[in-house]
Amino acid sequence: MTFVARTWNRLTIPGRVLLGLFLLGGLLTGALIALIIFSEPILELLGANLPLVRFVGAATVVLLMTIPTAFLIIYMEMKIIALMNLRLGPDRVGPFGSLLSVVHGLKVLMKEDFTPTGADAPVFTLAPVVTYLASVMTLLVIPFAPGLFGQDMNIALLYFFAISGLGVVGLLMGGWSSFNKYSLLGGLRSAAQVISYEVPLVLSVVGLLILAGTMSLNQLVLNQAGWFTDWYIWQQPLGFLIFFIAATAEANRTPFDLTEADSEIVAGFATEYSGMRFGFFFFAEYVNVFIVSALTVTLFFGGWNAPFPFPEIALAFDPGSLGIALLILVAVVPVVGTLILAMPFYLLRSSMPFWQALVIGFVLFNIVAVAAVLGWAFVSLEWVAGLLWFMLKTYTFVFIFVWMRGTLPRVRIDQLMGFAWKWLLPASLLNLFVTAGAVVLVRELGA
Amino acid sequence: MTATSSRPSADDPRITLDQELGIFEPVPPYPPRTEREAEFYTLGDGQMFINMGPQHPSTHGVLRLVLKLEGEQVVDLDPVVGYLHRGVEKLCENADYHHTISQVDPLEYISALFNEWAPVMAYEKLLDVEVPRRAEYIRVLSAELNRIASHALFMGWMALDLGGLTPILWSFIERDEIVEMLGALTGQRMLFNYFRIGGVNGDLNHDFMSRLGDWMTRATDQIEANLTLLNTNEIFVRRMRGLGTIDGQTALQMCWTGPNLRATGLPFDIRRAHPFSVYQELDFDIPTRIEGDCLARYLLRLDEIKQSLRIIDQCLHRMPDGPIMAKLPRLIRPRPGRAYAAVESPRGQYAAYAISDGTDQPFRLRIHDPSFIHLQSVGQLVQGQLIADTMAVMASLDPVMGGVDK
Amino acid sequence: MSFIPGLGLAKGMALTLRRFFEPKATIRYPEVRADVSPKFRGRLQLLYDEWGALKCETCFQCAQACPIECIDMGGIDTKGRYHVHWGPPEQYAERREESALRRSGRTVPDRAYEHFEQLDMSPVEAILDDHDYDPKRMLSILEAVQAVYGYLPVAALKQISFRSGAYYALIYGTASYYGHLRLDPPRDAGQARVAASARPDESVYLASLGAALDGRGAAAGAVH
Amino acid sequence: MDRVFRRRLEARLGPKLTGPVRQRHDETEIRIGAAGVTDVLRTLHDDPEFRFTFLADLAGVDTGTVMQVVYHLWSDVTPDWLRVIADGLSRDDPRVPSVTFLWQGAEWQEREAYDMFGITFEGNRDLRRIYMPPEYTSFPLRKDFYLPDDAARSPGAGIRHMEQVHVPRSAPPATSIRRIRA
Repeated sequence: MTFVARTWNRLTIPGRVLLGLFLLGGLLTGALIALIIFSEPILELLGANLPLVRFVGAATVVLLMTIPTAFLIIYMEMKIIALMNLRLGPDRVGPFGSLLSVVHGLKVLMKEDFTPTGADAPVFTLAPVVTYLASVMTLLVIPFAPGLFGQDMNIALLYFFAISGLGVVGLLMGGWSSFNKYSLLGGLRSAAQVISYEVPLVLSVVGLLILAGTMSLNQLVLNQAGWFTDWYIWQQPLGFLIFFIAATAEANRTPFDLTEADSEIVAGFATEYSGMRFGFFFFAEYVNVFIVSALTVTLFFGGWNAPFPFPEIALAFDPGSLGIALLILVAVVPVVGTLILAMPFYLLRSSMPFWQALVIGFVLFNIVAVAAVLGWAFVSLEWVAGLLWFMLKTYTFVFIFVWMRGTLPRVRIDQLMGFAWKWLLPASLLNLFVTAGAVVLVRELGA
Repeated sequence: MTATSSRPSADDPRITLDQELGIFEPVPPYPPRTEREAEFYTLGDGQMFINMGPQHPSTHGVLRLVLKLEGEQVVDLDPVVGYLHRGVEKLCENADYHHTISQVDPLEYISALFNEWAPVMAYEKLLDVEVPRRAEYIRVLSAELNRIASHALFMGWMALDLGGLTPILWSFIERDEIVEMLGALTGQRMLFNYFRIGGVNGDLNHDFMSRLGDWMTRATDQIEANLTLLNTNEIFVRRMRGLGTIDGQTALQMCWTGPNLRATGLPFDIRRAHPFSVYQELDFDIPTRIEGDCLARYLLRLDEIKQSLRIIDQCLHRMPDGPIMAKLPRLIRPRPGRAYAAVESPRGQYAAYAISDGTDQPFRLRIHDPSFIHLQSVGQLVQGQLIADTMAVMASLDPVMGGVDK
Repeated sequence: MSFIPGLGLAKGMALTLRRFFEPKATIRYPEVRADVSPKFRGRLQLLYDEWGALKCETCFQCAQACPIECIDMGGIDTKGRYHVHWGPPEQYAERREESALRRSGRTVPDRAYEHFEQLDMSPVEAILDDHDYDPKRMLSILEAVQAVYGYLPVAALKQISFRSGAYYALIYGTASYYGHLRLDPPRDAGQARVAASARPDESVYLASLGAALDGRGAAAGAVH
Repeated sequence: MDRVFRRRLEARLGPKLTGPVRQRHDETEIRIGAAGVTDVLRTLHDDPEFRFTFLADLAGVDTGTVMQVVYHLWSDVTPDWLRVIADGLSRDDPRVPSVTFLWQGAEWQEREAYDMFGITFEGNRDLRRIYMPPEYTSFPLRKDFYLPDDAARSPGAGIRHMEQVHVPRSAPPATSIRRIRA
């Protein structure tokens, strides 16, 4: 071992880099060879358990997806609220401060993970995990794009509500085990709030389910294909309103963020948490925002459907038919494109040296090329277009959530409960009955 | 006086470090000394104490509130103050008359000009000095600007304690403009040290006047625009209306003054009730409201901002020419006597009571702070309300702990 | 509140959305400096005149006037003889070492002077006791001390500062201001009731200086 | 200076006053003994001729020889501030009746005066220290408190010049107090 260490120490920096690259290349090559040799049995094994593979793959992807999603939403929240407050917000780390949330994440990782005296340590440790997993698992049933979903269950909506309801268990665990009265109050508040709002939340969707006749989210999205007038929002405006309000409360967002009302009960259930355990709570909150927005879009705004039937552009041109000319094109087009794009700058601005014009041309060419590839993907790959529409709609709702947080003060706990039971519940029941009556009426008249 | 118990207090650093870490209960470690303390620190069935502060996101400084709760409902409340006590009155007894002005400056640090004004007026009475009229007008002008800054900040705090993030930053922008302006006039942004015995420290300058003129043209619109965020907001209004209600007679009994008293319908304002400076020559109204709840206290301060703008406008139009300092020796030794002077600060009657013994240091300087008086009635106002309302009521009284703790 | 429920909320949302697009109030500090008015007093810097000389004359007036005693100054008097200090007394036990005391204007046992002036302090004590240790009566104290010693020895001034609590710089200023007070012994030493002891030879002086500079006396033995 | 008001005061409260009514600038000053506090303040508060409904300030004063409690009152019948001085409280055990029965808001001001001067207000339901910690044993605003008393046990003892006692060690304590002719 000392020999290896000594040899390593004697290397220069470029030598170390080269050696590392060399070793890495060797490893990868070996792995590739092994894969090719054993590809048949591996593929067979995977093919035999396809649903399981699909589930594990989807769970991994979804789990990995939550982190950048949370970062993005945290950044959006910091930046949008800052702009509404007439300040700039994050603007130092990365372009327009966009990496600040990443830095926050690293900071949270590096902080001391502290367990207070008197806390119930196992429960205290488990609570963030429960909350985080509950929100991550709900992502499995959300259809992001045609064919791009974890699992197409026929009871997807039921699964969604069941699992997202588990999140409150984590909050309650955290509040109870922290051995802090503020945490306890926060945990109890969240329990009361989530249980109250679960009722109108579910009831508001029942009307929609009667209309659609299915609980599969994928099927619901397919039902809304066509023009934007086919979206369920036009048939269920009251249902949407109730759903949106109740979902805000479910996600613990302003004006219903009583569980972590910092001016009253410090940070609620998260008062005693620090380090990555707090990070899990924090991430779960923002993943929840994404999930709630995604579900709203899926149920009422046509999911990944475009707002109008997109004209089919048949690509008559098949790049594969060019043969060897394709290779030549790949070699020639970047150079020619860069030159062509650089020309106007060089010719029209006499003060500009040629290399600067070349740089500008290269950058422009890259932009054009990326846009072209994306446009091609958008047109020819169905799931890219679907994903883009879905994300566009979802982040619109995320923006609305952040906007509300920037504007509204917090309601009081008794007003919150009163609102749920006295207004939302009757309204959702009314919505349900009216919808049911209308469906029966239409069916009778149609028959 | 001897300590009533051999058990030391939890505040003693020697003890907390040596003893094993335990759970901090707000119950004091000695037998109760008064009836009230005994009554408060006895828990009923299903009640618990919760310690709000001294480190808490929204206590407006280092204030500790011991809440006795029944669920989320506040049964009783015991404010514990003194964490910021600096003994300013004692320091003033050991300082030159001129030095005391900067000693009292950081008391109510949100509206520091009023802190200077009351002692300075008291000293002027002791010395029988007549302040030049231009100095008086400059004092009124700058003090009213400071009042607007203070009220603007109050608006933001109020919203922040109710969970609104945005208004505090908007009002800080508003306050920052005024404070920059006063910085151009006085030389400092927060603790001005501007009023001197017999006048003010510097005359109006171009920098100040141009900033003021620029701001005056858009102040009203800007403040009004900021207010639409909250004034018609259903959540805000529903939370504030009928909360922490007090009637005029009780408020008078609790020695309330300022906007808090005026929100109960009594038009008591030192500027009119016992006119000082040149307020008698100025034309302005005393806005009142009759409800006496948090919303009334909030809205009343907004009305006051408009009146302050009127006063500033008149000051600018009537500003006389002349000296800004009375002729006084550098070392002042007032003849023995007593003087009481009160000004209407943004929080109420801010008063100073000075006794001179003929030396160059005040024999006694008593500072009367309105926040101190208002804070003691929080307990009455929030009884039976929820925890969330404790903060709302606290915020609506607008206490500044620097002034409370002296 | 309006009659239409939610109108207030909508108004607020519209306002924040409008502010979203308005120009921002942030000053990006290191790149952009705030516009500070010429009267602003908060600059913590010493000013230089147009020839590059420091404008501060070390007159101690700012330190003397500072009500919260936050200005700490030190300097040599105009004849280059005595080091004068004016500044905030230190407040914490760990900073009560000699250097901290010296910086704060407190007197410290200064071994460099021990061999020069073996003064009998009992007259000073008696005079201070007569004057109630009152710094306000400093002039008469100093006059009385001069009447006893014939001049004002530095050790006596330090003793007065230590006993009465007045700053050494204040006492020194008083002593050097009045013409009839003198800091050097008069020509005929016979006037003094207590004369300064004979001047020791060079090595003793160096040893004591080394001891004083070392602070703990460890190097003193090495010199001997 | 409101001469009419002065005559009214003398006529109404004459026997209870322990000194002449003094007037300077916009202030009228009367002096009473500790025993008369309840009666005089109630008269001033309730009597339709006075109507002093507003207690502007309550302060303790240590003159070096005696303790005083000073009330400042406001009424709409006179343009003056009325200063009521409860005079002649002994420095060893100053006692004065509380005025919380008239103004409940005086409670904390009395607590403050108790904390700073050790004046006992009889009838105040919550007379404990308000600024200083509960185990503190002295009264900081008294004239015989030189800022060394309890602070002398702190690490910074004897360092700040204001903590120095400018007094001969042999002097009796009574001569060392800064005093005013009250």
